[in-house]
Amino acid sequence: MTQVQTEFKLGSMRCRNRVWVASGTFGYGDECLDLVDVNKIGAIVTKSLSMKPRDGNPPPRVVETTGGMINSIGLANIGVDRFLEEKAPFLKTLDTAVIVNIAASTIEEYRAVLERIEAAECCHAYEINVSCPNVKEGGLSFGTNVRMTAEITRELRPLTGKPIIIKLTPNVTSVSEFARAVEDEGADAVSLINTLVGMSVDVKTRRPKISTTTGGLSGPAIKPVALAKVYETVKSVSIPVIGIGGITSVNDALEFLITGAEVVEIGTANYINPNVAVEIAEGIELFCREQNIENAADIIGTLQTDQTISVVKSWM
Amino acid sequence: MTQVQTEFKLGSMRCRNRVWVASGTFGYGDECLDLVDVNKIGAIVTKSLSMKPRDGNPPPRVVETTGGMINSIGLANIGVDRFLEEKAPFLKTLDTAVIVNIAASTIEEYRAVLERIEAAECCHAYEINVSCPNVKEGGLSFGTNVRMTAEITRELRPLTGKPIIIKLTPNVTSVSEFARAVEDEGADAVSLINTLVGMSVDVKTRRPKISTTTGGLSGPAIKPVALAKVYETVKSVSIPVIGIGGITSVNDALEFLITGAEVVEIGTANYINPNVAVEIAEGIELFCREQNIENAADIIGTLQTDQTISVVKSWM
Amino acid sequence: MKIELLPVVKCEQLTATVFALHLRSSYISDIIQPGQFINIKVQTGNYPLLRRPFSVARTHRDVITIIFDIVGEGTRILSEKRPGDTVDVLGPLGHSFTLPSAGTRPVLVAGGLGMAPMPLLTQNLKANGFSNIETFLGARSKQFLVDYELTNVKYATDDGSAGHHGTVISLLDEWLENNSHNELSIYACGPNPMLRGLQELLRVYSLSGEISLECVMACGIGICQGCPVESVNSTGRYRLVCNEGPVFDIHSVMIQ
Amino acid sequence: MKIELLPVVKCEQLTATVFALHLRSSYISDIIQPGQFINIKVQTGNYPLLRRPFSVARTHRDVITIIFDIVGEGTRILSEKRPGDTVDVLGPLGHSFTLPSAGTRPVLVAGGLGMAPMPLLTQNLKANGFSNIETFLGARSKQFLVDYELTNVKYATDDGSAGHHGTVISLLDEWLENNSHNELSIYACGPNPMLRGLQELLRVYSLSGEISLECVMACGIGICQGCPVESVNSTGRYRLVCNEGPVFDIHSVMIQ
Ligand SMILES: Cc1cc2nc3c(=O)[nH]c(=O)nc-3n(C[C@H](O)[C@H](O)[C@H](O)COP(=O)(O)OP(=O)(O)OC[C@H]3O[C@@H](n4cnc5c(N)ncnc54)[C@H](O)[C@@H]3O)c2cc1C
Ligand SMILES: Cc1cc2nc3c(=O)[nH]c(=O)nc-3n(C[C@H](O)[C@H](O)[C@H](O)COP(=O)(O)OP(=O)(O)OC[C@H]3O[C@@H](n4cnc5c(N)ncnc54)[C@H](O)[C@@H]3O)c2cc1C
Ligand SMILES: Cc1cc2nc3c(=O)[nH]c(=O)nc-3n(C[C@H](O)[C@H](O)[C@H](O)COP(=O)(O)O)c2cc1C
Ligand SMILES: Cc1cc2nc3c(=O)[nH]c(=O)nc-3n(C[C@H](O)[C@H](O)[C@H](O)COP(=O)(O)O)c2cc1C
Ligand code: FES
Ligand code: FES
Repeated sequence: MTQVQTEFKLGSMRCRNRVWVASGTFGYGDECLDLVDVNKIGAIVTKSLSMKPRDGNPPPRVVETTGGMINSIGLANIGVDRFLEEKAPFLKTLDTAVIVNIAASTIEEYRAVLERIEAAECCHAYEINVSCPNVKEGGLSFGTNVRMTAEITRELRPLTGKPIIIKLTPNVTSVSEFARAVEDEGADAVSLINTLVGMSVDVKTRRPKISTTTGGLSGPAIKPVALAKVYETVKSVSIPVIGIGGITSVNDALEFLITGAEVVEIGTANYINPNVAVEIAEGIELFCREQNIENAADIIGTLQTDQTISVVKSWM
Repeated sequence: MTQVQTEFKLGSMRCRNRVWVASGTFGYGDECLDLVDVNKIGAIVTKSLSMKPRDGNPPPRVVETTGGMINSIGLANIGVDRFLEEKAPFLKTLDTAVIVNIAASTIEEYRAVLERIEAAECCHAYEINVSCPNVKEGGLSFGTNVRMTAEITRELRPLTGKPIIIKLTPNVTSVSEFARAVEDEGADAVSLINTLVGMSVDVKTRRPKISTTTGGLSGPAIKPVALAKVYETVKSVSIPVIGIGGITSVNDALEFLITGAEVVEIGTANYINPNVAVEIAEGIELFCREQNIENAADIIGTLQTDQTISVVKSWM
Repeated sequence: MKIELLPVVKCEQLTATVFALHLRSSYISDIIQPGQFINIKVQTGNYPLLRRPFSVARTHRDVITIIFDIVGEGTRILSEKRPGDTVDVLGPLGHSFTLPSAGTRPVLVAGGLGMAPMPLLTQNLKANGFSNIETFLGARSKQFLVDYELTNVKYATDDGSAGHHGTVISLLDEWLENNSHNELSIYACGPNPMLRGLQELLRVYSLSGEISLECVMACGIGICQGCPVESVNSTGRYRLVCNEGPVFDIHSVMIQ
Repeated sequence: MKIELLPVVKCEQLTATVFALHLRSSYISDIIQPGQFINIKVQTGNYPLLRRPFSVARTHRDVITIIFDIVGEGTRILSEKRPGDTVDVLGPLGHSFTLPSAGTRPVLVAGGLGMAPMPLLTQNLKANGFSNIETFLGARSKQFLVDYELTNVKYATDDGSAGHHGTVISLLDEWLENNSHNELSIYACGPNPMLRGLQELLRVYSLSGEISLECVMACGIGICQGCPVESVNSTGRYRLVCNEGPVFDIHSVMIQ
């Protein structure tokens, strides 16, 4: 069989393959060069950047749970200035797509960060992390308010011709409502899921295991939830859906593609093996070759559900 | 030290201890008599009962995931008539509290089931499963609609003097909003969480691993989510909160009690060891004895959070 | 039924991926009936989470044996058990095969690891005076045939590498054509496609029989409702494989 | 740093719960420096999920050794490794202790399993001509003292069951009172309360020193930001234990 087609295009961005590394789980792309040929990754999504550097939360910031981990990093990042100075020049030398993930506590800050990065021409797309506390509304997350999520998209859309991906939070009743809202405002894609709100307690000390009491749950434990949210979303929008959550193997990634995700992002699994995205990308290629699939795109959305089972017959 | 006090009272119901078995994970209480002295369980919550018997969903109905399982039982149950005939007489002989869990697809059905059970005087309290598809609103779950959830509570409240516990679904943006709404309508307690929506795909066949595509995720994987939802809820209501989700050990149960749950329910863990609730109850007693705690109630809500960490400084 | 921590007597490798695990339990060995199963928590902790069901393949004094294939993490972990380890077992569970009435001829039909309950059934039949057992054993290929303490076996392989070239059902078909159908007691276990084939074959010959079904289980004891099989002519639409089965009259269920 | 599957040479039990695991890696044994660590995936699959960090305790030719205590599932699984098994290792990671300048006297202070990096440090100091090493080793009680390839050791136990009755810090305090403080190079590792005690003691004596910190880590390589320690006088508020440490100047960090 001839070469398997693995390329993915989103507007002006071309990615070698459909396996990306998720924000906050691969630093700024220059930390693991000993372990990974980063040019084999479909796209590198940076740690969330805010305008000013952020120290992040007090320790402890991470704790392992069954099949997962909770984190409370507090968006620790080096800020736009240092990013442009210290990281962007290296990222520009790469032969892979770079997606800057943006976090902010006001809409103005989202705008300002995007404008600075856009002016520096150092990336191929933006991923907007809306799971950030909105300081103007008492710290409630932008991402759990559909109006605010739409507004961020509306404000950012005119500022760039590059693709804008809105990264949705799963901590809402209906994630597809959010996906539709940002699609209407011109988002090029949605990525999901960000972490689930989770908590763990140290019974000996009677204190939470992370300093902020609750944090974000990630890892294989949440994969079923992520897959269900992706399934809900692909049925509701026509822009590409990027699947994230608990992916550690080729099989996991294929589950998301079959369900309808155009791309997957690998998060927590990078902590165990920073080369895992490359290995998964190669595994998907092998799967295609074995199954005589010419283009990885042909896997996407091929889930066969039983139509005779009515919707009202819910699973409860 | 003298005997540890483990009793828990909710209105007219007295429970020997604070460890119950969760609905759908202990049948009707008469299946495991070889394995468990059921009189040592704090309370037995029955499988959800509907008016008519329900066959449930086509197979496959269960699949294991990392640290959890997805189920799509489809509320298979024997219906009120057979319950009263075949199960209630046995349950009445027990020296432990019995809580009938009710599921329905219309508000009228909720009423009708409760009235039938109430007339038969065969239980000490009701737990209302609101995670059921509402046939009148196109199959959307009652439990994701705060107005409907409140209405169910309002309708049922006058029908019994026994405690009514509303069992909340975690698949909403703000579970505490639901807890407050049912508290306002006179619910005696809330229990949470029911299962998270989850999904799993068989890559070989490209079919969902359970017949209804999505199902309910339970087990240790969801414990962090359950704990966070309980934490959110105990801060918002003054009625007792009953913690459920992924509890498999004494340590897990203590995490919930410390966080503020008055009682815990054990679900999936019963499938591995039907005696686990009894073992956890005994473990909590031992913990109290070792720590010189006279009444298990003194553990509840003793979580020490760091007040210097501001709320706006979120965990993202 | 009981939950016991059973000492591992031996873990024996039978083929590349098939193992026989011998466990000590006088409780189970005393009361187990052919077709019944045990539910094993392969290691402590939450991974894998659920128990794994296995037919008891034979007993010898106070030792019970299961025969299993490595298909995932649970069976891989089981295959690494050594004398000195213990295994957490819930059992015995489920309904057994019904012993034939005197004078009938037992016919055992197994595909792949569906052979697992057959040695115990054979043991039992012999103990009850049945010496005329016919066993039909099929597999994809020679190296997948697991002939463990079976009697009077006829083999079938999909690729013809041993015995009859074809499925075990076609082998049985041939045999039925050339033998009297009077007073046969047919017992079968194997993958669902094989059992469906058998169901059809027996319908053609107007024969009855018992099959042991497999399906994914969460509890194994009737409390989760997770293991339904669609039934023919019963009050409800489904029956539970774990506690109404795993052995069913072959014509009473719709094999998926 | 590299990810390698390392063959297990031996798993040696040192005390009731402490083990020495010997692994073969010429790559790591060639370049490892005292105080650096490796990050181990204790078994395949998703449980436990994250790697577990361990100081390298010594090297011998191409064999590296870690010394660990069973505190949870990960270390329990590690303790069951046998020759023939392999272990998935990422390393070496982190910054090492700084070797003292010639003429100074190395003082090693360890509490409990904080002794783990000390044998390699001792090896290294000796190889660099330091023969006058002083080692202070403390534990709760005699049976928790793990004296593995250490030199010139003075013991302290909280319950007085061996050596000095009291903490290792009070033992060091006594020693400092009776000895010259000139040209000491202090290296310490142990639980945070001990390190806080040491920090205060050294402040009193106006001495400097290096400590190796432990904290929960998700990645071990600087990509998760999960392992901050509050720092004194640095640009940002925090430094990362995994790749800016685990060895820090004792007066540069706020020990939690
Ligand atoms: C009553 C009964 C008796 C059984 N007896 C035997 C036996 O004697 N010997 C034997 O080798 N196997 C037997 N099985 C099947 C055995 O239980 C599974 O192979 C085992 O649970 C797989 O565990 P795992 O963790 O290795 O694989 P997993 O990782 O759980 O699964 C691997 C693959 O096996 C499938 N599978 C998982 N559980 C089951 C199941 N319960 N039934 C069928 N397929 C399953 C999965 O869908 C998946 O494709 C029996 C099953 C039942 C229900
Ligand atoms: C740089 C570094 C070097 C280390 N070197 C050694 C060593 O040489 N020998 C040794 O025995 N241990 C060492 N540790 C600690 C070791 O990593 C933990 O004991 C181990 O990860 C526990 O794994 P577990 O699965 O057995 O326990 P878990 O079930 O994960 O946890 C059990 C208990 O240990 C605590 N714990 C878990 N991880 C850590 C951690 N990284 N640091 C501190 N406490 C933790 C948990 O909070 C919990 O209370 C080191 C840690 C670090 C960061
Ligand atoms: C430690 C940690 C830090 C993270 N930081 C960010 C971040 O800065 N911005 C963001 O959008 N998502 C962040 N995430 C979320 C991940 O990108 C991803 O959405 C989530 O972890 C689910 O995927 P996983 O289960 O594969 O990890 C972080 C996750 C972890 C575990
Ligand atoms: C197979 C299965 C069936 C269940 N059936 C019911 C049910 O009938 N009614 C109900 O309110 N909850 C039902 N539940 C939810 C449990 O009672 C519990 O809320 C949930 O599983 C989370 O707890 P766990 O993680 O301890 O299992 C069921 C759960 C499982 C796994
Ligand atoms: S496996 Fe639970 S009812 Fe059969
Ligand atoms: S452990 Fe991940 S940054 Fe240090």
